[in-house]
Amino acid sequence: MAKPELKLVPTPSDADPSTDSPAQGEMPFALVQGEPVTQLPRDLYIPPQALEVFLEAFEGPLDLLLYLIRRQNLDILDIPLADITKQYMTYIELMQELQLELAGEYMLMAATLAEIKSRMLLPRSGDVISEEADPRADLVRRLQEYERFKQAAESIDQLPREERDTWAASAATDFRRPQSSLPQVALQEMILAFRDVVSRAAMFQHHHVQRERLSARARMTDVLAAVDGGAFLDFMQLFKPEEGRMGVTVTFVAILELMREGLIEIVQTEPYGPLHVRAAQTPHLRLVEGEPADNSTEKDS
Amino acid sequence: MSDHHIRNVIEASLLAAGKPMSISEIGELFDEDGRPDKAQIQTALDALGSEYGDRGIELRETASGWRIQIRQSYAREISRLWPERPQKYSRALLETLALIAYRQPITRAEIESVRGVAVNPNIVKTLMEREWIRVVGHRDVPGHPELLGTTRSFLDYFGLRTIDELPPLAVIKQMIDLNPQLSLPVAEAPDTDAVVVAADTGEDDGPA
Amino acid sequence: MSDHHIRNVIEASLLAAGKPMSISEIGELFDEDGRPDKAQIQTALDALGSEYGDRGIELRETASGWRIQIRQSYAREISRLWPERPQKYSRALLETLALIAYRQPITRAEIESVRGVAVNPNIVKTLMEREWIRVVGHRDVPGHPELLGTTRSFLDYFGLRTIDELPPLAVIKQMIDLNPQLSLPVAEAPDTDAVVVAADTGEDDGPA
Repeated sequence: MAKPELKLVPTPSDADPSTDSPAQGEMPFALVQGEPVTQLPRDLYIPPQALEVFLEAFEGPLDLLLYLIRRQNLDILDIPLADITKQYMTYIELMQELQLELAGEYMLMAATLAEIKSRMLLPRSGDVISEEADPRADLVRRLQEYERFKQAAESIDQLPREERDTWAASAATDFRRPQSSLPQVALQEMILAFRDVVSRAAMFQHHHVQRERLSARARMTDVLAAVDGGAFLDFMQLFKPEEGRMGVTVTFVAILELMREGLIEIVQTEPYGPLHVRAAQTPHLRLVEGEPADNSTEKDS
Repeated sequence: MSDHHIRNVIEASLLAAGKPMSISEIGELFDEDGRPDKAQIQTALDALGSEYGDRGIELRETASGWRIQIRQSYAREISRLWPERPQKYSRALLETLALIAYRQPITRAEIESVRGVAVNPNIVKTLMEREWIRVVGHRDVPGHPELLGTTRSFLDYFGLRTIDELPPLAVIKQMIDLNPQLSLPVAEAPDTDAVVVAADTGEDDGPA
Repeated sequence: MSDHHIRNVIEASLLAAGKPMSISEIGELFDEDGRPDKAQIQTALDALGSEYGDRGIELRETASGWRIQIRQSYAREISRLWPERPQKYSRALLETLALIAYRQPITRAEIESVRGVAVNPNIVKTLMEREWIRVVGHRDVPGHPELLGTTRSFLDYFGLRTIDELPPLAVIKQMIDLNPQLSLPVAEAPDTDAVVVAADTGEDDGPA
């Protein structure tokens, strides 16, 4: 229970003791910390700074109503509607005075109470009454239903639970868990993935379709790897005569392409002297042509 | 396979796993040519549970299987292992959880109609993140609202084997039939009238 | 404080803590007005260790304190708790790898522009850790993005001598053609190798 301490809010002396004194004042209406309390609070005055806390402790209008009923130890089936409505309205007014943001649910409940009250004040003919339920019936049903789950929530909170009442027991394992093996990939899988990505891309990029030779691309990677260290490399070292004419051509095309993309630099210190290649050091080189999108003029239409 | 070996494998596996294990999961740990059957494992579990009788640990069956856990009577000492206090859950969260647990499957709107207040989305989020509740379907009404239900983790966390082990819901007090009095003008005695509630007594009093 | 209680608190705390505990850490768990001294705790630890003599667990002292661990002789059974699951790489990873293989050297931005989605850094990391790809340089554009290429390990793994042994694009185009759903734009240019890459070089093709 979240609110027992609030029953102990002292009645301030400036409150008028004659107001809001419920008719059930004679009977013991609550147990507070084990002590029977036989006197109702004189009114509903709560220090403003406490009210906000007080109201936040309620889970809604049903909860507030239940509190008002339980505080007087009343049977839920036998609500003194006039009193309860009055008290409820007093809380609503307090909330409004304090300009607390009043949840719509509270106002709805106030309206419901007012409606029930007015219906009960209206005289009705006997045959209508026999068909119509007591106007409080639906409210009582809702209150009872809510109270069941309020109690259920408390029961759940009492259940022994992990991390509060019990903990999982575990022991260390010294031996290594079996190393989960790295995923295996079949070449076919990768090719299928490429097929998919290519065809997918083709669907929204109709142009840019052009011929491409794989080997020059791969050779570009090889050349870049060879000059990876940043030092100059003899141009001739990039070529492998044993690859034959085609291989040499491919390497040459790759070098040209890398130069075009500004990825490598070729330096010749004197005319007809040896050529040296290194990875591009100067970012400003061929800045524009290196852009992927600049090749449109060279594309097939 | 000796009973002794079966017991030791069970104890070691439950402690190594640190979470509940079903009997068949336990069985699969044994070498194939010496695998005890379920009855043998159950016997060994019972024996192990008795051995723990006077210890700080206990063997417990929850929704996901058997686990070894700290006995509640040692919670005071063991909780000192962690300086921070265990999380306390708000009443709003517990009430929402209770409605989902006892009334599942249930929509947010149905929770609202019982609690009288809107369901706080953060509460549902927290319960989902804790894996205590999940969406179990959609109600076949306009908008197809989500139906919420509890999970196995929820049962494990609260040490329950099934949802039926939740504490029973309070029984709604039988309404006294006071129809004769209602024929009197109600306004004359508004404070003393008993209330007649129709058609609510056949309701379920426990979790489904 | 009975020896029995001391033993139970020690056992429960070592099993709940999930880490080794020193004797003084254990001592602090007890209520102040019943706290055993270090000698008592040591005695209880020794007794507990003996009790575990023929069990699947054992008590061990490590650098940071005492812990209960699974006995090595049960490693075979207990290892089965963590079955070796054949893992699979995601579609996104395979596509990224394929693009790097076929279009190298290639930047992340270029991969993105083909795949239409951002490159997941974990994918690149996984491929690097697997030593299938590496940074082969930087493109000379603002930001100097890394250029990715495949490695020798990649070739070895897939049984290729050179990258040229990857199926030529024409073959892949045929594969696309054979799949009616995927053939739309490619079918219009059946005599070209249909590869779509924003950063295409425009070089002449030749026999692969």
